[in-house]
Amino acid sequence: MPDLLTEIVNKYNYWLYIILMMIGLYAMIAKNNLIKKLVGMNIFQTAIILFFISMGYKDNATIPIIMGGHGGEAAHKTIEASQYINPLPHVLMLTAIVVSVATLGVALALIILIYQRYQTLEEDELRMRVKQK
Amino acid sequence: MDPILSFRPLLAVMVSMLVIPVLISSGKKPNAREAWTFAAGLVKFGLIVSMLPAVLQGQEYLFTLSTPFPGVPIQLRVDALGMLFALVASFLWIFTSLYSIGYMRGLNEHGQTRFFVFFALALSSTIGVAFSANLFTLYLFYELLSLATYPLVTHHQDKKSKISGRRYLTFILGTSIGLVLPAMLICYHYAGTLDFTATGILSGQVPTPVLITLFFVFIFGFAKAAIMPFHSWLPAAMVAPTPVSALLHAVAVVKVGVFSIVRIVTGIYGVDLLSDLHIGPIAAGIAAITILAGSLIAMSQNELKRLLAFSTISQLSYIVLGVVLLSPKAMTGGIIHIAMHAFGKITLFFCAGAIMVATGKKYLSEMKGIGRRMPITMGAFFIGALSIIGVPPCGGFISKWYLALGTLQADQMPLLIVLLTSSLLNAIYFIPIVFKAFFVPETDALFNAKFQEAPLCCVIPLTITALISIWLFFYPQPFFDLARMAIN
Amino acid sequence: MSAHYPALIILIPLLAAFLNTAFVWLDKRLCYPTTVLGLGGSVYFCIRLLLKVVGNGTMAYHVGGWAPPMGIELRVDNLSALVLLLVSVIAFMNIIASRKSINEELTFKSGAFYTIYLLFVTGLLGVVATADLFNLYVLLEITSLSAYALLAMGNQDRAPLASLNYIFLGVVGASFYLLGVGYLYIMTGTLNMADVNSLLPGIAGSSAVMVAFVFCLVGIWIKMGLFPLHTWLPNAYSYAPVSSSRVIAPLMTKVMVYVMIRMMISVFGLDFVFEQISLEGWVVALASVAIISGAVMALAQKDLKKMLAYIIVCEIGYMVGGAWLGNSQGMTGAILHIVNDAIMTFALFLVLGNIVFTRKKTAIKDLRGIFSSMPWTMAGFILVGISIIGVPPTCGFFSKWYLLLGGIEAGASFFVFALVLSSLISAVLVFRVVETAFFSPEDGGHEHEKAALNEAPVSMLVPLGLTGVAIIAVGIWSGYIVQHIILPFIQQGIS
Amino acid sequence: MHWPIDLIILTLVIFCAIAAISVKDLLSTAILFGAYSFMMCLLWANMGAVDVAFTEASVGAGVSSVFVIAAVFRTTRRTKD
Amino acid sequence: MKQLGLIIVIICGGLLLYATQDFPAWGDPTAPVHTHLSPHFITEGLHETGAPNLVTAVLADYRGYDTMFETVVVFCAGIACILLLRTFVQRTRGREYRHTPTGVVLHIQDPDKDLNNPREFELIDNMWVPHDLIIKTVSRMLIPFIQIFALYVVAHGDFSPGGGFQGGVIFGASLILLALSFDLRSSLRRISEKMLGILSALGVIIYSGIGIACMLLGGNFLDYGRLTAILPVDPDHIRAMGMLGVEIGVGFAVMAVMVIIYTNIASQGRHQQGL
Repeated sequence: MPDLLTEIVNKYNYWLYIILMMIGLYAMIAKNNLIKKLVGMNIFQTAIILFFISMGYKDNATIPIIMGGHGGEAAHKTIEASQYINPLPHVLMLTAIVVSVATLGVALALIILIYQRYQTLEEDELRMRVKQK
Repeated sequence: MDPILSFRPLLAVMVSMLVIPVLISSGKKPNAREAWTFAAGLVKFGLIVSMLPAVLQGQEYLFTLSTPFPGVPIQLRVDALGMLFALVASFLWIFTSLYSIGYMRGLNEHGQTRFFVFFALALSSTIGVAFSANLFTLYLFYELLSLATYPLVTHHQDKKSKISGRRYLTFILGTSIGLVLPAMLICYHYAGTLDFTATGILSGQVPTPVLITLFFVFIFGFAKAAIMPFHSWLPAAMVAPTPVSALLHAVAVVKVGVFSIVRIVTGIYGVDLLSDLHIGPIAAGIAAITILAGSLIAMSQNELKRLLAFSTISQLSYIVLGVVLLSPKAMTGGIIHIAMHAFGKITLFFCAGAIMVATGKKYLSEMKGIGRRMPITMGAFFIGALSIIGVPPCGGFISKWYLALGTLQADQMPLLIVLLTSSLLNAIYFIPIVFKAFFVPETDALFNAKFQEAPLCCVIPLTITALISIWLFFYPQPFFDLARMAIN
Repeated sequence: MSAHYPALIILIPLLAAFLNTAFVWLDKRLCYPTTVLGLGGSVYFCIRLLLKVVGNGTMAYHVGGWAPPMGIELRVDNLSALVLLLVSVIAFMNIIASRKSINEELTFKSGAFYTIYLLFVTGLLGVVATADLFNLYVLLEITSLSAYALLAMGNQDRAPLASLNYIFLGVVGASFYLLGVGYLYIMTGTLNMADVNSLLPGIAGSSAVMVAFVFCLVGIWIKMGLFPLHTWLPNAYSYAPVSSSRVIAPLMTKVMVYVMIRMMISVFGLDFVFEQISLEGWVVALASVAIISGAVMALAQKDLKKMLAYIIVCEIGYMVGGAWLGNSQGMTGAILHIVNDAIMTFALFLVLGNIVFTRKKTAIKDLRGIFSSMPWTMAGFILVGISIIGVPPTCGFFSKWYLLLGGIEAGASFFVFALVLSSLISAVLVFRVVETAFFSPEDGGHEHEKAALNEAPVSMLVPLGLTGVAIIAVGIWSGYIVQHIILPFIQQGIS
Repeated sequence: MHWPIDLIILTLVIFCAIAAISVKDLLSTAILFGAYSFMMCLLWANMGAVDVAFTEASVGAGVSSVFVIAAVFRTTRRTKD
Repeated sequence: MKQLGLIIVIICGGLLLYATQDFPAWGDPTAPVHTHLSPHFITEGLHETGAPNLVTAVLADYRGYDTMFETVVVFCAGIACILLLRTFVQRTRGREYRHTPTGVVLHIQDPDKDLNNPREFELIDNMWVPHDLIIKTVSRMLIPFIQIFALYVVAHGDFSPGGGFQGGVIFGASLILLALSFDLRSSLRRISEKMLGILSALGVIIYSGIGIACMLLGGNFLDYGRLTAILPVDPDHIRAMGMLGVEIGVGFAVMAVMVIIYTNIASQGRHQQGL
């Protein structure tokens, strides 16, 4: 029982990001409205970003900006790796956020084109009108 | 002795392929085009003959293009068997091109340039098959031939030719991709090579059941040999213009099928292995069935070309029969039959075409008394028929004689009877044609006695081939030597 | 100088793209020359690179001067050099072939089109060259993003919708891949392929690594369009403008196959793939199903474009199956088929482009009598057709040979059966088109007078001719490719 | 960071996500999506990823919400699910 | 569809949950994530790159190649939006203009005729919405500060949170705010589409140009250390300088692209009227 508790304490945010991701995936698959799908897509991507960020977190460490590094006096004293959070996942996720917003832009452009053509954003209606053409 | 490395085999194959651009460019000027065709034919024949003496002394020419797979080069080798086949095919090409000039112009067919181009392509791949040094190269040219003959078969571009073209491809491509390719792969998987060697490459490495199945897969897979039940493309292919039927569907294509089977027997399996497997008789039985069935169906035909087609089917199985009997005499007979049957049958097709050009008739019932009008053609037809039946003084007699001896040598009495019966059947369906052509009473002759032959371009070739098939009865020596060398 | 090749092949088209954008607003006439120059430069360096790599082994390039695993590394071995050359050459020939049609279809946007096109090629080259898992993701996204845009340019009724579906599925694929990378990173703590490969044995048997592998694989399969995940592919490719589908269809799927092979060999390692998680039986079965269903669906199509799209689905099955057979024959076949199939698909779409350019109609029944009006194009079509059927000496036969051999060796009889069956079906496909095109416009009767010759412009025929030559040449001399490029790579992978 | 805050924000995030994809009006979807992004950004700031939080605040909660709203204005607010 | 979605979701979720069992505990300092690469970044980052903000150090230096392509992704999205949406409509004849100071509305027949002083007039068409004075004034006051802040974020990126990307987005957001509070035309009058396009290209060109400069100076691509040959800076800060340069490039590109995407989406590519 206690080990289950520790398991929960250790892993709960991994589980929550999985739930979040699944919400997004479900929205992408099951929702009928294109913008809803798009929002689901973003939720999906942000969930993955959350996963990376939370794997980069380190107990009793601070944000990855060297204290006093500005003036350069930090250059003399040695820096403990355990003081600072791992910066690498943050870097990766900056890129991931950018990618997601870029994709969002293109997708919205396409959605506008589709609406200009078919006057609807509902997938089933779209399918119907495509058949009519 | 080690083979002679030389470009000559490649040239012999490529000549007619190289002439294609010239043919296309001179499409507007028929005379120039056909002159080129002739030139190509003569050069090809010359090249092949130039290799004959060395081959008769037991030497071999060898040319390697590249090695796509380890142990399987794209390679040409000129040996006795290939030489025999190549001689026949390239020699007959000359006459066929002369003949097709007369035929195509006589009926002013459309797309003559296309016709000549693909004809040349087909010849190239035929010679390629003849000179292949291994199964892979053979397969390569075999497929090329199938594709090159498709436009010729469907030359008329109408519904009928569309349907028969479809059947043609279904049988030829279907079998070669569906049966031969996997079989070849399995061979390579076991043996690691595909070269034709006198002893065979499969002995001692492959489990017997696999060997046996493979053998029949090969026999049926080379559907160009038209062994029943994979024969029905051949009658369908008769919608093609007669020169095509004459050269390709009496000589080149069908003989390529038979030739491939011979290669499988002699080169891949090897005589000893096959005789250990004891499957020769079964294959011979299949061939025998095809022989009889082919002759019987031929008797019931009214259209001349279809009749010839079925007769071809049965004659091809003679060759298969002879080869799978594995007795030296029978194999000799079978291999010579490639040549003998070629000359006889091409004569018959030439005659059918000539009648077509001169009178536009293609049904036997319309040919009563045609002998009065076209004596030369029908005379040649008579000779060809005799050669097919196997009556002296015609080449056909010799090969059949050896086949008969071979059956005795392999003491297969029933097969001897089969051979004789089918010769009898041949006589039954050929002689009446000739008889009706000449000896019908004035009253029910459909033609007046006015002498009116087909154009010379048609008559000359068929006369020559007829004479040659007589000449072969007296001087079959070179073919004999080649056949013997091919066996041992 | 030569040490910089791996960076240069990517940077030259990239710079060309940027300049292109500036020229869109400064001077439109400069766009096309810039594009051609950029792609030509990358072709030149790809050739030099291939020769160098085949000559003296793998080349590594440390971007920013940081040694891996700190920095990002570009790594070009035999396989990547081969695929790089393939990508750049096809992209170059396509831009030559499609100038006229681009000027026709999108007149004032051509500059933007060229930019996106260059970015697409850059992304592909980068994906092939990089040795860093996350960098691969970023470049993959560039490729996909530009592909969405390029594909959405076409038929305004259907293309945007098809492209949007592609976006949804593509994002899921990329995110799955990213997720897999995340799982790898949390277990190993590094992103460099070689580093991961060296660290994995330490944590063998961990469920996280297996899930990571599965997610990477599924993500790549979605991008690739393997059978159950192919739903975006046919519409996206067939409603796109030919000038863009002609480069995306041959390259995108093949590069994804390359990525799969790279993951299997260089990241996870063959023994991990085939011993720890033995999925090969399932995957090969899936691939066989993909082959058969792709061929059958292609048979059901009435439009040439759709038919080609499903042929692609079928061919993907070949490569995935071959790579998963688990023997060197199959892997050779898969890699060789990447090259051959890229060439064949490109040639098919060139033919399609010519037909669209001259006839504007691609339904198969509209092709009647096209033989007499476009003889050269149709000659090219027949050549590609027999190559797809797999008739020697065209290149399609040789990769099929290795695949079949691998199948026999692995005893995957279903896969072998699927291959042979698909060859037969593709024979039907090809000759169905040929019959329609060859036989006379009005049924029955001779067509004695030839229809007016209405052939595509030379700038479209020359690439087709070159590709046709390539089909034969690559076929006959495939032995050299296998001996000198593919087998050494596989040896490295096994050892 | 303190795990209660973390837990609370996580639940809020999940709530916003579910709400965003289940409301019957696309404009509210867009707004809720912005809220979701903002919650996410708080979460990351809480985990010490300041740069990422900064980016998410400017991109996710800022620009991309504007994009979505613009798109909704140009198309329609109607949705069936 | 819904059932299918559920099934897929459950399968994926199950797989992922199953895999978490092998994960190291959350925040555990001994996890491989924290022991393999990051110690080097944390301990050596400052000395090697001279940037206290390790994220910027890794972003712009160790993984600068990634960041370049990240910028290219944004750039690609911008061009894609132009390619997909931009349409050139010829101006309809018979337009009404409102003279903003006086409120006089005047009607123009000739489609080609332009107003001599367009700044004081606004086009009244079906998309025209009367503007709110308060919003206008407030945002006019806000925008300069936002832009100053954006510049600070860009310039101060390697010492404090932020960097080229965030700064660019904020700057773009200020322009978008302008377009929202006034109308699209007035914002486009201040920074034209041509300007935006060239800026976006310029940004990425700056980035890759710096990289290629390093190449020409004999180093590898993006090896800022080589810039000492042309920049009069002491060697320990040279890499920081290089980072600043590329951050500026990123800022340009992102700013321009954000505005491009907004304008195209908001006006369906017509660039006549914003929201």
